[in-house]
Amino acid sequence: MKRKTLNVKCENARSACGAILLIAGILCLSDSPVFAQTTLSPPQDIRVFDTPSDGGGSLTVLWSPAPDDSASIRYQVLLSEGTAVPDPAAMKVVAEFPANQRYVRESKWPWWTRPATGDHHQFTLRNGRGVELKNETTYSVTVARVSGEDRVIATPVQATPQPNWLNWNQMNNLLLALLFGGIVFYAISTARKREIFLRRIPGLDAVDEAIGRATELGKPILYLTGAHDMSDPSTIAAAVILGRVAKRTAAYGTDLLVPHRDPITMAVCQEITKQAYLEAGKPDLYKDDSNFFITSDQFSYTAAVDGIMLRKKPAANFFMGHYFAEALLLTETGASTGAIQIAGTDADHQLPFFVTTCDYTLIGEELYAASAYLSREPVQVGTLRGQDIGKALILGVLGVGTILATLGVLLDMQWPQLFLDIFKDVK
Amino acid sequence: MFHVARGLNMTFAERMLKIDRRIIFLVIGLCTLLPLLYPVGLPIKISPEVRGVYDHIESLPEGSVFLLSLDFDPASKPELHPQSISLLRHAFRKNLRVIAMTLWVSGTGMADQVITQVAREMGKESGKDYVFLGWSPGGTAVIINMGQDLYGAFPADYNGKPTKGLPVLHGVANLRDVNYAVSLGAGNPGVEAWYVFGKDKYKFELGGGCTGVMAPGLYPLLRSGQINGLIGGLRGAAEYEILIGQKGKAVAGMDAQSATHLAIIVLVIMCNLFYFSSRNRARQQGQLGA
Amino acid sequence: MIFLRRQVPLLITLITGVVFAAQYYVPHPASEQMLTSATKWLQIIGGFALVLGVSSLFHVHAVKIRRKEAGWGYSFVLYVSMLGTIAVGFWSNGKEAVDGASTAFGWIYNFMMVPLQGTMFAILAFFIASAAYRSFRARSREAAVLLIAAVIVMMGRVPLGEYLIPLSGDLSQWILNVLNASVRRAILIGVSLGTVALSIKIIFGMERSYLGGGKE
Amino acid sequence: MPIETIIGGWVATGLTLFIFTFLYKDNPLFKLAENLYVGVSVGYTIVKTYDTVIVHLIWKPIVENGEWSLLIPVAIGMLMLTRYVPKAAWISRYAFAFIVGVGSGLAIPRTISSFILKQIEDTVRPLVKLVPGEGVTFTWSLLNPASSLNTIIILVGVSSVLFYFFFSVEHTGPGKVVARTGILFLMIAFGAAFGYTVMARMSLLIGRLTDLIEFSDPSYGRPSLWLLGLTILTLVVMSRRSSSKQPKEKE
Repeated sequence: MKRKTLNVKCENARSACGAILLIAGILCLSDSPVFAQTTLSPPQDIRVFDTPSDGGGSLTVLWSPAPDDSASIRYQVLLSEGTAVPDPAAMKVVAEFPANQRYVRESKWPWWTRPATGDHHQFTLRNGRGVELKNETTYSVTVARVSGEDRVIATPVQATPQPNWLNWNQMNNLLLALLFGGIVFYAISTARKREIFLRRIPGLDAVDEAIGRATELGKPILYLTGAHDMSDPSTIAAAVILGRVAKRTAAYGTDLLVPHRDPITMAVCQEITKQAYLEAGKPDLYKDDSNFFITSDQFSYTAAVDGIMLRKKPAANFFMGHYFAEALLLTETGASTGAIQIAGTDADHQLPFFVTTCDYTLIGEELYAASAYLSREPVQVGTLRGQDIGKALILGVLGVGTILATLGVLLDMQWPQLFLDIFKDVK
Repeated sequence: MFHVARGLNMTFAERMLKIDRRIIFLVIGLCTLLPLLYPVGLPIKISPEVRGVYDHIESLPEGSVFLLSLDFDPASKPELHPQSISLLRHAFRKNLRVIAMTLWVSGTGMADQVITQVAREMGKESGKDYVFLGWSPGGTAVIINMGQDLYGAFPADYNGKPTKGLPVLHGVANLRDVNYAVSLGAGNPGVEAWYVFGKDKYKFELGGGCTGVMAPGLYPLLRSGQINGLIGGLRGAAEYEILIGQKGKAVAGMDAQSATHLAIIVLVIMCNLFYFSSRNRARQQGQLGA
Repeated sequence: MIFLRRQVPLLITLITGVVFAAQYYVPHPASEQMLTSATKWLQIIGGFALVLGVSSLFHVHAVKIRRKEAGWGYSFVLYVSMLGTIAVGFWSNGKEAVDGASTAFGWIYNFMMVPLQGTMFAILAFFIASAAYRSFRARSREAAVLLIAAVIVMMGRVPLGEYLIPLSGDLSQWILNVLNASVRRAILIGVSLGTVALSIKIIFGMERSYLGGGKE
Repeated sequence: MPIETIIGGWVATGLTLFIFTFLYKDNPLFKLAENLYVGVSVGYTIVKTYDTVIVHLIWKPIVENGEWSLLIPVAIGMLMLTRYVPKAAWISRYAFAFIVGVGSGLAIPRTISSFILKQIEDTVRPLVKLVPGEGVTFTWSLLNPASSLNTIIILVGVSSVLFYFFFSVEHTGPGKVVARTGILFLMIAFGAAFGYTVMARMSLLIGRLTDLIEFSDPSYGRPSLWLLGLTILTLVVMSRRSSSKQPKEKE
């Protein structure tokens, strides 16, 4: 739809070009004094059209560069409402700039929407700031060349600004969104059909080790699920990993302490723990109060958990899920009691503290990966796989793109841009 | 993890490693307090990140529209309050039209205070030279809504005056008409949100200021030009105070920063010395035992 | 009933999600108008969401006081301070200051909320120092790298560090600008892929934990 | 100095000190201040939300400009509150479905453009530069982030860290080297963040101490000094009492 109107306009512009030449000739002939004084030629091949891919109220003017364009010569863009232009010289000057400026190559068009080669002059008129451009109203636009006192004006060209229904410049964005969406769906459906390989997360070995040590020492294990509620992926991951930890503590007969700051998360975790003890064949060891609610206030909760750490001296502390400023208060106290500490969080601001104060840390996405690895749920595993493919694609683009960009400089060629433009954010 | 030596066998290094943390608390408290009472005034170098913001404001012609979003709460006051004071002083000195606002509800009172205070000091008038829009809920939705229609997002300013028709907002319909925006962010919504939901579509130039916690995470945006400058933490604030030639609380705090940072570095080095000496001892004992 | 309870919400998510994702690619004023209205609505709904968050707190402490649970006195303090603030706030018309003069609401803000919140986080200054002393050990190559980078940045960010070792300033600039930026960029890309994947799953109904509770 | 400012100084000093007592140990003074903090900040949020949402975003536009369409978001907001009626709680899902739907829809294209495309665009750079007059050059400067050397370092960092977060590929052979490079880069970034955060946290402490120093001024009646003594005394008394009550528990 959009393309069509564009083409129509281009044709209009082209037929107009012939007229410009003709009129320019006539102008020169009729105005013999000007002709005698200067060789200043009017702007050639003027094309005016509705700026594509925008919300309206804008027109774009294009014209060919002249061989003698320089800073001493200036271009003026002239505008008037309506189709009839009795006197082009009386049109309103809406812009004026040196003739060696405003090229298509300076604008941000990607190659698939670029209306002319890079060496053409380009100016975009916009509604506002002294220019009024109404949608669905026809305007006459032309360009004048000025050198000192001399001014030659090309024949005005008509165009109508209008709002567009699609921003073609952002098609790469849409394409990538669809492509990535497709990849995720494909990966999830594959995961439903067959097992997808996930590498073993080293942190999970550390979990087993820590529980073993707690058993040896006869001390309890402390497990925290983070600050968010059950609707957050980090809390879900923490709950899944709790299932695994509970299974181990059940098998070894180690005490498990899970203080909570959200009642719903607590209820869910109770179910998970119970299930784990059942699966481990030790339902008699399960205690309902191993999951308990403290408070939802950040610092009261922290103070209470710190107290538990100091009094009960757990042999292992697990910090899974999302944490805020309380992270350091918790892990620092935990470290002071000599416990093995294992953390897993997607809170990137707190990661440095977990990494320094804990013996093992699942960094960012590793938390989700660990949970997918344990749960084997197709949607989780498939999403992880889909993201891996997405990352692989991006890695490929980075590699190929850098090589092409370097080649482009080395061999002074333009074609690598065809590839690079696809991965640019252009609007 | 190394609990080989216990009780009587504890060496000096091990005992030092297990020192009561309240002693460290005391050291840090003193390192902060003393330089505040007896400042030294060490010179502060200007970094290119901070200069980016300063230079851009310097380049703006008089009457340009400058939007300052104070997206922080009292918890980040020591870092971002001095930044906002310096930025406002600079903007007012350049006679820019200032639009101030906040996306953090608990920062509203502080934001109002700082802008009223600086405006009074610079002899600026509310409604004519500046406007404080206050707070509105919705976070990122507020940014998009301002980008579409500023008067829809904030029908009235903080004092309840209708925003439509205020002289300071003349010719400003939405974020597209803003020349420069700076978000002083302590978290989310903050600088990132202003890029993703603001500049990405509405094309104003954007600068950032943030707490030290946020700063390292904003460097990719700085590198890619998504923000044209970054004032990071108290150090950034101190640099800005020096750039505009009005030293304030940030510069005053830098001596204390120097002292505490050095104290922590010394602590880290000591920790590792003790750690290695006790580990070596443990190893030797292990070898003797075997 | 299942249709109303389960399918309709999923349908709403699907439609709004697709429409507002597509809106980005449509510059037409009609589409922009839709975005304007929707974001204004979100602002208003955001207000109600705050009420929701606050009221759960209300509830938890009310239960504590009623049952006289351990530490219910603190819950009582919380209630009194909250109701007091609300009363004073309405009395001051929700303004901290009128023409630069502080109101009673502004007094509570300045002399209670600001110091309380500020100090709450200032405690961390002590803990970060103690963590640096007690756990910042070069136990492995990775830990050693982290430690060195941290020390360099700490040196380079303060005037005294730059004064003692002039190189530290440039070095910390380089670490932040190049090494740190590249890692943050990779994390950003990874997290963004995750965000997009999650959003797509939500829109197409594969992720529905936001509807609350896995059980019907 | 106005009397309310002096009282304010005393209150602020007292609350600041109460919270700092947490450094000694968790105690009733800290708990009191903490609950006060939660109460005040919640109350503050309620007042602000009412003033902004009900008055300025709903009431005034409807009454003064007749924007009746705003009743739609009000209705959606009301739906959220059905959460408290167990039988009708499912209706609140409509509201959440709307918010989450719009949020997800808005996020997808914007995240791709700001955090994926923009970041790729800035990472993919030519490794050599064409300098007019000198021809193709490779720049070695470490201090210029845009130099060729740094371009390579950034490329290596981004790629290796991205690879580290691959979960469906085993990290063996050359992959192991890449993943290890990735983890080293990660550790450097964490170190930098730790270093920077030290500054952030110290700033907060500086801010609080600056206030305490200000309040130790005679014009306020030196609340900092008086209250510091009082707080310490209270702590001593309390720890005496608790230790005489529970002689066994000494932590």
